[in-house]
Amino acid sequence: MTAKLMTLEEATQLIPDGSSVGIASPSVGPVALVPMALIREIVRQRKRDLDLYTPIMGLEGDLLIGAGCLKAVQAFAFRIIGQAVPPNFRRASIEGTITTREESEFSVTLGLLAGSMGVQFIPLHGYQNDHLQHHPEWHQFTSPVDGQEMVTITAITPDVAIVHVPKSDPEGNAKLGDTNDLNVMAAFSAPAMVRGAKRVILTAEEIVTNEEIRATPDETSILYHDVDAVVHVPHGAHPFGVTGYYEPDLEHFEEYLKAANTPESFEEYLKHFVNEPTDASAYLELVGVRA
Amino acid sequence: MTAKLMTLEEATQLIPDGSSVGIASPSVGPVALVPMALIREIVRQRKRDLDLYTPIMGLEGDLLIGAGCLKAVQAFAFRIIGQAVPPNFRRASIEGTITTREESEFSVTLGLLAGSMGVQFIPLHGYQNDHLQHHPEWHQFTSPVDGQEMVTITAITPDVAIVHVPKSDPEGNAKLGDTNDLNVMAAFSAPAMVRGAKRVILTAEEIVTNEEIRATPDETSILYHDVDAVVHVPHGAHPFGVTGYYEPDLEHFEEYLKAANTPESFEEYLKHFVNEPTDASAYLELVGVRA
Amino acid sequence: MTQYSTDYTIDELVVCSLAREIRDGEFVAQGGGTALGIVSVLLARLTHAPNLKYNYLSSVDPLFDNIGPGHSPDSVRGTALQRNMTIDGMVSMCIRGKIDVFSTMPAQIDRYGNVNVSLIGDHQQPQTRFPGGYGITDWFLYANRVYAYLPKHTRRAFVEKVDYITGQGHIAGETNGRQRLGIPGQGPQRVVTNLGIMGFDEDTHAMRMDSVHPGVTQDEIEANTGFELIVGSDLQETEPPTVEQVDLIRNRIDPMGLRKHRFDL
Amino acid sequence: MTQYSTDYTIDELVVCSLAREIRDGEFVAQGGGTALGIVSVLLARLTHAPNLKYNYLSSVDPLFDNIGPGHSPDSVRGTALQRNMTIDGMVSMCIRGKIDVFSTMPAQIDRYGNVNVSLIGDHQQPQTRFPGGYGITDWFLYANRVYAYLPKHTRRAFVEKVDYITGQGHIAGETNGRQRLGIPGQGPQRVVTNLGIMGFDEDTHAMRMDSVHPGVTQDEIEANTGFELIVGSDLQETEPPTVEQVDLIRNRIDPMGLRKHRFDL
Repeated sequence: MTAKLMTLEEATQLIPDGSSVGIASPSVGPVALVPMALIREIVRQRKRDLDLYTPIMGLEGDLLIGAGCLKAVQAFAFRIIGQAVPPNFRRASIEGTITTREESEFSVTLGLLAGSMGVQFIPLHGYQNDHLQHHPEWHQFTSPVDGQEMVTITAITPDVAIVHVPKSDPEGNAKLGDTNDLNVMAAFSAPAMVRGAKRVILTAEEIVTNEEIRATPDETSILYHDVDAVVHVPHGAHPFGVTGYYEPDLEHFEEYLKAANTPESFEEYLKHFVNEPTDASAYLELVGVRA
Repeated sequence: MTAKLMTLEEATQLIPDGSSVGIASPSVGPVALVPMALIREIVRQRKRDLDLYTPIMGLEGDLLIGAGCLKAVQAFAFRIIGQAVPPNFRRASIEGTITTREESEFSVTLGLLAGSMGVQFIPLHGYQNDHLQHHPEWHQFTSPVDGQEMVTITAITPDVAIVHVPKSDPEGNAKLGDTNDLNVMAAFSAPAMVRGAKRVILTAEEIVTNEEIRATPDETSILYHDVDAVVHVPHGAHPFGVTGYYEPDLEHFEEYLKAANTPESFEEYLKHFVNEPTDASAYLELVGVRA
Repeated sequence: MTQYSTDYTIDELVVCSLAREIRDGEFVAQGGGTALGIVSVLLARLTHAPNLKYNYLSSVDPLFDNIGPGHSPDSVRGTALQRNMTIDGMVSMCIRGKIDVFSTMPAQIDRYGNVNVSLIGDHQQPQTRFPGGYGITDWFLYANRVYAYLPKHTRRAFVEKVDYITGQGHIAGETNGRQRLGIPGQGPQRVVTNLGIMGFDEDTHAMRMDSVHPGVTQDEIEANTGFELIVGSDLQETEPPTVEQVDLIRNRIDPMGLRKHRFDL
Repeated sequence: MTQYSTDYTIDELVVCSLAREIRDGEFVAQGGGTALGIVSVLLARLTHAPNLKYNYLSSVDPLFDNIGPGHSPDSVRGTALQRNMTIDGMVSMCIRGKIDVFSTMPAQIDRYGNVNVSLIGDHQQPQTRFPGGYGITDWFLYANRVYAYLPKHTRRAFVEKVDYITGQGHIAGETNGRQRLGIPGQGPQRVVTNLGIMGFDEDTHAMRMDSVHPGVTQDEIEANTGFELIVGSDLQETEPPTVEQVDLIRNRIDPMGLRKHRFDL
């Protein structure tokens, strides 16, 4: 084992309470490289006051909210696999127990692009909506080029970015698979957010050798110099599906939505699916997956 | 013929005297998608006062300088296929007959990225070298985020971008081939400059049907909505080579360098290779290529 | 001679009203969650705008003309010019002014066409939380013309001031306010509801009643709007769908009736 | 015991001096036109820095250890972690501070380590025009430590003020000048020539003579420098190449002698 190859328990310790955590590959539909096993471990370790950056917040963010891990969330949409408003998010919003920084597709994209290139911000004209008042990191200014009013879309650089990948070597050189098969957001945001983040944790379906990465150098989407931890977690995105590995577990999404409907039934869900399974493989056995 | 499909003569008329012209796919070595047939037509039509934007200026720009078409050139390097300083450029520099706006890899890249995204500029810290005084479009300002001194790397948006492509349909949906086979600059700058430019002219080895483009939609690098003119020019990059079509004509590069060494021999070259051939196929016959 | 349908439903009238706003050859973008908007684009392409260009999610100009389950976002990608334009490509296209037309279904809209798809109530502790704006914020700024449609024209939806500005409308009272702020798009053009079609006054940019659907009265629209509407000097009755349009909608484009979402309540 | 070579050439001494500056595990970037710099990186990897990471043009960490014609930029790409990192990826990597070491061969350098690879003479009408800076401007700002090497230590190369600042050195007289300007890299660290090795004073950042090559005198260096050099308090004789280093350079890394470019004149 190299210094980067570690267990879920160890990797999660790289996320201090109060960190900003970015999900580099968000879900749009049920097929997505969401690092769910790591998300469940964050809940198990009772992380608190996390600030979640995710372009689209789905089941993964809702689980963290319901488990009390988040103080704030930043996204341009809040939807579980393109359908329901996430129940714990809705409840926490109405109760005022979570801070929501809504933004837009442009601001997420330009913020990630700025983070990815290492520049401080990218300027945008005309952006004067109600998102603005929730984003103290965006500054209004006068363009030195033409004197027009602008807003700085400040680089998105989370303390820790997390992403699930099909294949990684022990150093964190990783393949995302055919990026045309990724969703429209993730194909851009996965490599971009990984570059912009201060620290990066990968969970991987398979750990491959460095030689295997070098054998197909056109497929390397994430490079070792941006990666701090690599965890081997087969079926690590469940209930999301991973192209070429497994289908999404749509029944589990339904079960989740039903459970999250009330705080009581969600507590049951958390206990049964997150806290009681002793590790990732116990979880997989529970949900009926043969790892 | 659709309105976009036209001859070299017609397409060149889209470039008024005094325009800024960007070469979207510059040469690093001798294999590059440089639209040489179009460049020669620009010379033939005696265009004047053009302002050339090209990340790396090679034979193509030197030809334009020697023929008196350029008033200015902007690039981060001036080299013919990675070797000699271009002779006409050197002579024009020393005589003071061309304005050179030298810049750097970062400023070209961020300027093209800004143009490609449609944003006004991307800010950069610490950029306080002698390039600055030659770039009135870059403005020093104080960051509204942290108060530090910055420079706006203003978007590169030439009046006309020109690029040679392996395949285009009549509307300008085009394939660049495997972008991993392009040079490090062109793989980024070809699609980026095409997006940023006000007008775009493609020359293509082959004109394919719209159905053929749709049959492999993952290979489409340039989209019709950015393209104004499409010209069918087999061997259109000669003496540069095009991957999958033809090898570079290295002897012609040597012949060029020798000819460009003095104004007199360069006049001979221009007469023989550019002005006398009646069209692109006459040129190919002259240089010994079977189209 | 045009033969108008006599058995159209209100969702079909809204589809046809939106389709008529699209001109041939224009570039239309549409998100994934708005079936009625998609039906209107496909209808325009099959009738008066055969050369319209269409971005459907990440697929550039897919050829499908049927939004049934066999034509999910994934399945149409194979017929596109580009299968997966990633979000930066879409953002680039829109910022650079390539998109002519965009339509969406907001929860609230105000007198100046500001729209809200974020929340109802207080920002920090809302009464209702919606899924959020996706690109609505951006398209309202950068697409050339935007359209809104609402299945229920009520005083709760048409409000004096939206609770949250997700998408910016016009600048109150300022003819060239958007230009002054450097906003490239012309902003909201028409608002189509179950009762009528609204536009905006050219000078003040306040919302104006342009046409009333067959069987609806001007009073009914005014009574269901939470602010004072200007009444257009040439107030008309909305043109009904034609027999051909209704046939295409029902039998070719949307046999499953996905367009009826929120109109069928 | 270390066995020093007795028949090394000056280019080999420069290669070894540059190689010694690279620490194991560091990330080194190198452009394509600087064969001597490449030889120094490959030498470091084969000796004291087996875990160094290397970006060679667009290839990330290619495994080659030979710069002969069989190891052209194209051919080494197949052994890389990523075959064609495009320029935006390289720019990103550098701006984000991932690059530890960069070296280059300037035409002029001044007291504060500003370098010129652009032109000699007047900006508008120079006497000599060079190929230009490529990424030198950028790496001098953003790479953590940069090194310069010059084949001919002359008063024409070592000047009071360079004719054109292509790459920024230190800020005159200001200990934390680069930090004040928001420049992330530490700037030029060493200048290796055919006569000696120069560093920069920690406080004033003025150039300082650190070591004199075997057979060269302090006077000779001073006579060939166009400004007053500080003389380091522990001025030393430069450590010569070892027998092992010379053998690797000549027989494994650079049998064609590409490193000699401009040193062999």
